[in-house]
Amino acid sequence: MPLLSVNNLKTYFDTRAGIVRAVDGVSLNVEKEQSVGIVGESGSGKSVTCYSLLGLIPMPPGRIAGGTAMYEGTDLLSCGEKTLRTIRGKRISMIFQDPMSSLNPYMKISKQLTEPLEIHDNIHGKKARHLAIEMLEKVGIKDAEKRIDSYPHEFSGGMRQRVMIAMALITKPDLLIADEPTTALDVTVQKQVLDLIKDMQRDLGTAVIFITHDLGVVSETCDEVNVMYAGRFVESTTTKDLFSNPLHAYTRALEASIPAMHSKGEDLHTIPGLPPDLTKPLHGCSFKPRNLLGDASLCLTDQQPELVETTPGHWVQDCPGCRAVRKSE
Amino acid sequence: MFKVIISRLLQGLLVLFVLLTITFFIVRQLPGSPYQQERKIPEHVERVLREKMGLDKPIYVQYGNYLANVARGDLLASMKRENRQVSEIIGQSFPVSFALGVCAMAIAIGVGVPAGVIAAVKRNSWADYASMIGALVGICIPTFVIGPVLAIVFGVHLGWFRVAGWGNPGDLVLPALTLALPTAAYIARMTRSGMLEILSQDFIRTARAKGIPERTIITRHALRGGLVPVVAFIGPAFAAIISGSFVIETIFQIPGMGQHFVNAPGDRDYTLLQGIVLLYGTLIVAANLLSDLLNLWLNPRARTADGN
Amino acid sequence: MSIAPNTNKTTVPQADAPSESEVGTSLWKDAWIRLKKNRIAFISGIVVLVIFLTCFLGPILLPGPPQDGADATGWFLPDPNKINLDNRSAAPSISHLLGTDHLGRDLLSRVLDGGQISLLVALITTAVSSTIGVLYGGIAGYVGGRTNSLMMRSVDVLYALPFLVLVILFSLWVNTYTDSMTTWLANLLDTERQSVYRFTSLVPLFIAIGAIGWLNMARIVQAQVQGLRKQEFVEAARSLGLSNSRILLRHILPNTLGPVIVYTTLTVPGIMLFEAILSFLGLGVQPPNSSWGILIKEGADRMEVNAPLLIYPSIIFSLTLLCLNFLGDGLRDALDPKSAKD
Amino acid sequence: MLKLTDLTKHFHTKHGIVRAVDGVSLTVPNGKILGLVGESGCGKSTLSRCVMQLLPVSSGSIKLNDEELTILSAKEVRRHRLDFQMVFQDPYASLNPRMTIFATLAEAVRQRHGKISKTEATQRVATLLETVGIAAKYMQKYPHEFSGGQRQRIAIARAIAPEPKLIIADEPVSALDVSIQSQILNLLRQLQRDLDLGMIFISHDLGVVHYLADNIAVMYHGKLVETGSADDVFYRPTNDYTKQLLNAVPKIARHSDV
Repeated sequence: MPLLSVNNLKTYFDTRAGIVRAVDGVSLNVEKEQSVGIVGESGSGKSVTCYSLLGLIPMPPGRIAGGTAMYEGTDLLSCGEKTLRTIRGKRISMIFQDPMSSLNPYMKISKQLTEPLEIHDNIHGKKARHLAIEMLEKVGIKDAEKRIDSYPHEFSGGMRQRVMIAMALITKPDLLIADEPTTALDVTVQKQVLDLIKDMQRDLGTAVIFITHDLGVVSETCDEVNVMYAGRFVESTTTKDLFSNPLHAYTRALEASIPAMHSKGEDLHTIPGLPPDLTKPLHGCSFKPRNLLGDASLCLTDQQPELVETTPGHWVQDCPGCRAVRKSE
Repeated sequence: MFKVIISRLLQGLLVLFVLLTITFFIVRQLPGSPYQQERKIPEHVERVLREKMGLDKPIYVQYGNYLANVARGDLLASMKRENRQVSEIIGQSFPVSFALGVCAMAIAIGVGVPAGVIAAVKRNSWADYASMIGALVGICIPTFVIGPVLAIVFGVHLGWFRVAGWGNPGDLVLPALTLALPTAAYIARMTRSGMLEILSQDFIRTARAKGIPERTIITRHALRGGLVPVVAFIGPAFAAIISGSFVIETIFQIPGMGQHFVNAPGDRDYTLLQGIVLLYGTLIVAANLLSDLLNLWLNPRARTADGN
Repeated sequence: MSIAPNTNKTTVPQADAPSESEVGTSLWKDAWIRLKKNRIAFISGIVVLVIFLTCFLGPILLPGPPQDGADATGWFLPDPNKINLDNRSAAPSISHLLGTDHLGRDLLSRVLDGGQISLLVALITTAVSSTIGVLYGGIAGYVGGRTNSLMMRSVDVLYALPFLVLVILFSLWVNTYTDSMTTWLANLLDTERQSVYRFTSLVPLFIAIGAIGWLNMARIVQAQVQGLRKQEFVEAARSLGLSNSRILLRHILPNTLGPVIVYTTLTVPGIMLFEAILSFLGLGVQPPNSSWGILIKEGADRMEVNAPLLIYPSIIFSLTLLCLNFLGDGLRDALDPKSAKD
Repeated sequence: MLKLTDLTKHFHTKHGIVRAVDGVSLTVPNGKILGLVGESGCGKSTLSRCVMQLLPVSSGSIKLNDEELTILSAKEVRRHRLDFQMVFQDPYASLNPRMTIFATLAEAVRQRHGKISKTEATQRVATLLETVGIAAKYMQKYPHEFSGGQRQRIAIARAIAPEPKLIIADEPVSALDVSIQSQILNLLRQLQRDLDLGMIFISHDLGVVHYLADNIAVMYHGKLVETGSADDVFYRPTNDYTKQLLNAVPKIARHSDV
C-alpha cells in the first residue's frame, strides 16, 4: 500500500477573472522511502498540488474542488483542520524555496527548531534543545551548540536551507515535501543541499516529493517523475525512462530546450507561445498550440486526453498529436 | 546596543539645543514684551523689571546666560507671574497632564492593538469592517467634538462622571477616553496593516506547515513582527498625546500644562514658554528613544544592523 | 540604421501577442479603472468634489438678497457675517435652511464660508508642504551618499521637534508681518484692506503648517527614490548615457508619483484637523474669518442651548475628512505597485 | 576588442575594504562571447558595472579598441557608454513601468542618432522590435502587459538600439522558465552573430555558459581563477573551484553531452 495516494485532486481558485483551475485532476502515489518529482514551469500547478495536500491553500480564494488524498487511512483533503494539524510537521513536513523568508526572522533558531517537538511530541526544555542541536549537527552545521541561539539572518542562504531541513525532519516524518528547495541557491550550494536531502532520506527512511522546474535536479534526486502542464500531469514514469524514452511532446520539448544537451552553435529547441490561460475551461489537449515536436494537427480538440499506461509504470496523456514524433528533416 | 542608546541620547541633546535656540529667538522676535500688555506699567518700573530679568542686555548675552542656566538645571523665574519659578509652575501642572497622557495611551494601546489584530486575522469579516470603520470615524471626528459629546452623554445625562474638574480618579475617565480615541484608531489601523503584512509572509506558511495551531501562529509568530511599525509610532504618539492634551484640558477644565501653553505665547512669558518647549522636546526625545529601544527588543535584525 | 535586416536563414522565434488590443493601458489608466471599481473610494471622491464645489460655488451662484433680507423668502444664501439680533437661534426655515446662530447669522452660509477657509488652508498648505517634501526627498535620494545622510539626519532632528508648539510659535512670528503685507497688497490691488485681510491673515498658517509638514513627504519620496535608483531600468537609462536631470524627470519621478498622490490625499484631512485644533484654541484662523474649526468651537460652547450649531459643522467636517481618508485608502489600493505588477 | 588589465574595484565599508574585483585581466575579441561564471557575490556584477562605466574603477585599465576608458571625463564617459549596453537579470525591474515600449526604445535610439523625427523613430523602433521577435504593432503598450520572456526581448531590443560594440548580459535567463530561456538564448546568439557583437555573458550555470560562449572565465572572490576556451574549461578544468562548479552541474547535462 502506498504511503500517500492522491486521487483526482482538483484545486480551483475563484478570482475576479473567473475560476482558475490550478490543479485539475492529479493522481499520484508515493511509496515509503521513495522520492517522487513533480516538474513543471511556473504556473503549472505543481506547488498548488502539494499545498493542497497539507491544507496550506488560502481559502478563499482557493478551494479543493474534488479528489482524495489517502494517508494511512485518513483523507487529507476532507479530514479537517484539527486532524491535519497533527499530521503537518509531524508525519508530513515541508521545506520551501526561499530559506530567507521561510524562517521567522523574529525568533531564534533554537525556538523554531524545538517548536515541532513541543507541539507534536510533547518534548520540552533541555531535552528538546538537545535534540535540536543533534539535528543541526546532522544537517552539517558546525558549532551547532553555539549557533542554535542565532537568528536566521545570521546564517548564509545554504545554511538557512539546512536549518529548514533540520526543522522539517526533527520529528522524523514519513514524507518530506520539498518545494523548489534549491532554486534560490547557488549551484555549488544547490549540490550540497540536494546531497544532504538524499543522505537524510537514506538515514531516516523518509519519502520525498520534489517540486522543481529543473529537469537537472530531477535527474539527480528522484526515482519517479511527473511532468506537469496546465494543472495536469502529462507524463509519469521513472526518472531513467523519462530521459531515455520521453513520450509526450512537452517532455521532449523541455529536454530539447536545455542548452547543455546541445552542442555549441546548434539552435536550441524553443517552445513557442505561453501556457494556456487557466481561467478558461480547456477543451481538448492543452499543449496543442505549442506542440512542435509532435503533430499538433492530431491533438485532441473535443476532450481532454486521459493518462494511459503504455509500458508498466510509464503513463502518458493519450493525445495522438502529443505522442506523435515529428520526423526531423 | 549600548552604542545605539548613547548615539540617540547625543542626538536628543542636539535636538533639544536646536529647539531651544529656535524658540529663544522666535519668542524674542514677537512684537511686544512681557511688560507691554493691557495694563501699562510705568516706564521706570519696566526698566527695573527688565534689568532684573536681564532683558536689557544684548540678545546673544541673554542667550548665553539662558543656556548656562538651563545647563545648571535652572529654568529661571516666570516673567509674568511674580515670584514663581518656571520649574515650580511646570512641576505643579505637568504631573496632571502626564497622568492624563499615560491613561490615554494605555487605553489607546489596549483598544487599538486587539482591534487591529482581530481585524487582520478575520480579514473581510464584519469584525474587520466594524473596527476599521470605527477607526476611521475615530480619526475623522475631532477630539473637541467627541469631548463635549461624551461630557453631555455620560456627564450630564447619565451623570456617571463629573463634566469638569480634577481631583478624584473618576475625573480622569472622560478626558482620557477622548484623548485616546484618535490614537487608538491610528494604532488599530497600523496594527491591522502590520499584521496583514506579516501574515502574508512565507514564514507564516512554514509555521502552518509545522502544524502549529492558528492561535499560536498569531501570538508567537506574527504578533512580534506585526507590532514593529506600531512600536515605531507609539513613541511619537505618546509625546503627541501629552503635548496635544491641552485641547482636552480646556474642554474638561483640567489644571494641566495646557492653560500655560495657551497663555504663555500671548503673555510673552519668555521663560515659561521656553521651559514648556524644553519639556515637550525632552518628552519627545525620550519617547523616540523608548520607541527605538522597543524596536531593538522586538526586531533582532535591527539589533545586528546597528549593533556592530 | 546599421542593424542588418534578417537575411539569415534562421528566423527569429516570434514571441506571442501580449493581448488583443494594440494600444497599451498605462499604469495610470489601470489605477483609474481599479479606483472606479472601488465603490467606497469612488463615491467618497464624488462627495469631496461636491462639498468642495458647494463651498466655493454655492455663495457665488446663490448670492444673498440685495438688502434688508430679513423678510425675504426663497433660495438664497445670506451674508455669513450679517448679524441679525431679531432672528437669534432660529429653527431651520426656507430662508435659513439650517437655522441661525446666537447672533442671528445664517448657519448654512457660515458653514459654506467656513468650509472655504478650511479647504483653502488644507489645500494650499498641502501643496506647499508636498512640493517642498518632494523636492527635498527627491534630491536627497537621488544624490545619495553623504549629502543624503546629512539631509535625512536633519529631517530626523526636525522630526523630533514638538510640531504643534513650533507651528504656534511660528505662526505668531509670521503674524507680525501680516499687517504690513496686508497694507501693501491692499495698495497694490487698490482694494479695501478688509477683503485682502481675509486671505493675508491666513498666510502665517499656510507657512507655519506647510514649512513643518513636509517632513513626512520628504521621507517617503527619499525612500522611493533611493529604491528606484537601484532598479535595473534606471541603470539601463544610465547605460544609455542619459543626463541626470532626464533620468530624474523621466524615469524616477513618474514612478514616485503614486505614493506622492496617495500621501498628499491623506495629508489634506490631517491638516484640516490641525487647522481646526489651532482655530479651536484661538491660534489659527482669526475672526472675522471663520473655518469649520471655529464653527465647531462656537457650537461646542453652546451645544446645550443650540445643538445644531455643533452638529451641522461637525457632520460636514467629519464627512469631508472621512471621505478624504476613504479616497486616500482607495488610491493607495489602486496605485499600489505590488498589485499593479501582473 | 575589449581589454581589461589588472582591473580592481574596492569598496570601503564599515567592516573595512571589500575587494569586489581584485586584479582582473581579460580580453573580449570583437564578435566573440566571453562567458563569465561565478557564484553570487563573487564580483561578476561589480565587474560588469565597472566595464559599463557605471562604477568608477579603483585601479587598472579598460580599453575598447585601444582607447583607454578609465581616464575619460564624465561627459565623454556618457557618450562612450553607448558602446556598451547591458541586458539585466530581472525582466520585471529592467523596464520603466511608466513608459511605453515605444518611448523606451525611441529614447535609446535617440541617444545615438540625436533628435530624429517621430516617423523615423517609429520606423526604427518597429525594426528593432521585429529583430527581437515582437510584432511592431504592440509598441504603444506598457511593460506590464508583456510576459517575462517578452520583456526580456524588449530589454534586448533596448540594448541593441544604440548599436553598441559590446553587450553585457548579466544572468539574462536565470529568472525565466526553461522553455523561455531557450528562446532568449537563441535570440542572443543570433543577434551576436548578425550584428557581430562582442558579448560578456554572465551566469552561474556552467551548462548554459558552455553552450553559448567561445571563452570562459571563472571568477571566485573577486579574482579570475581560470580562463580558457569554452571546451577547455568545461572538459579539462584545472582549477579546484572550477571542478567544484562543474561537479554541481546536474548529471543529465553532463552525460548527454558526450
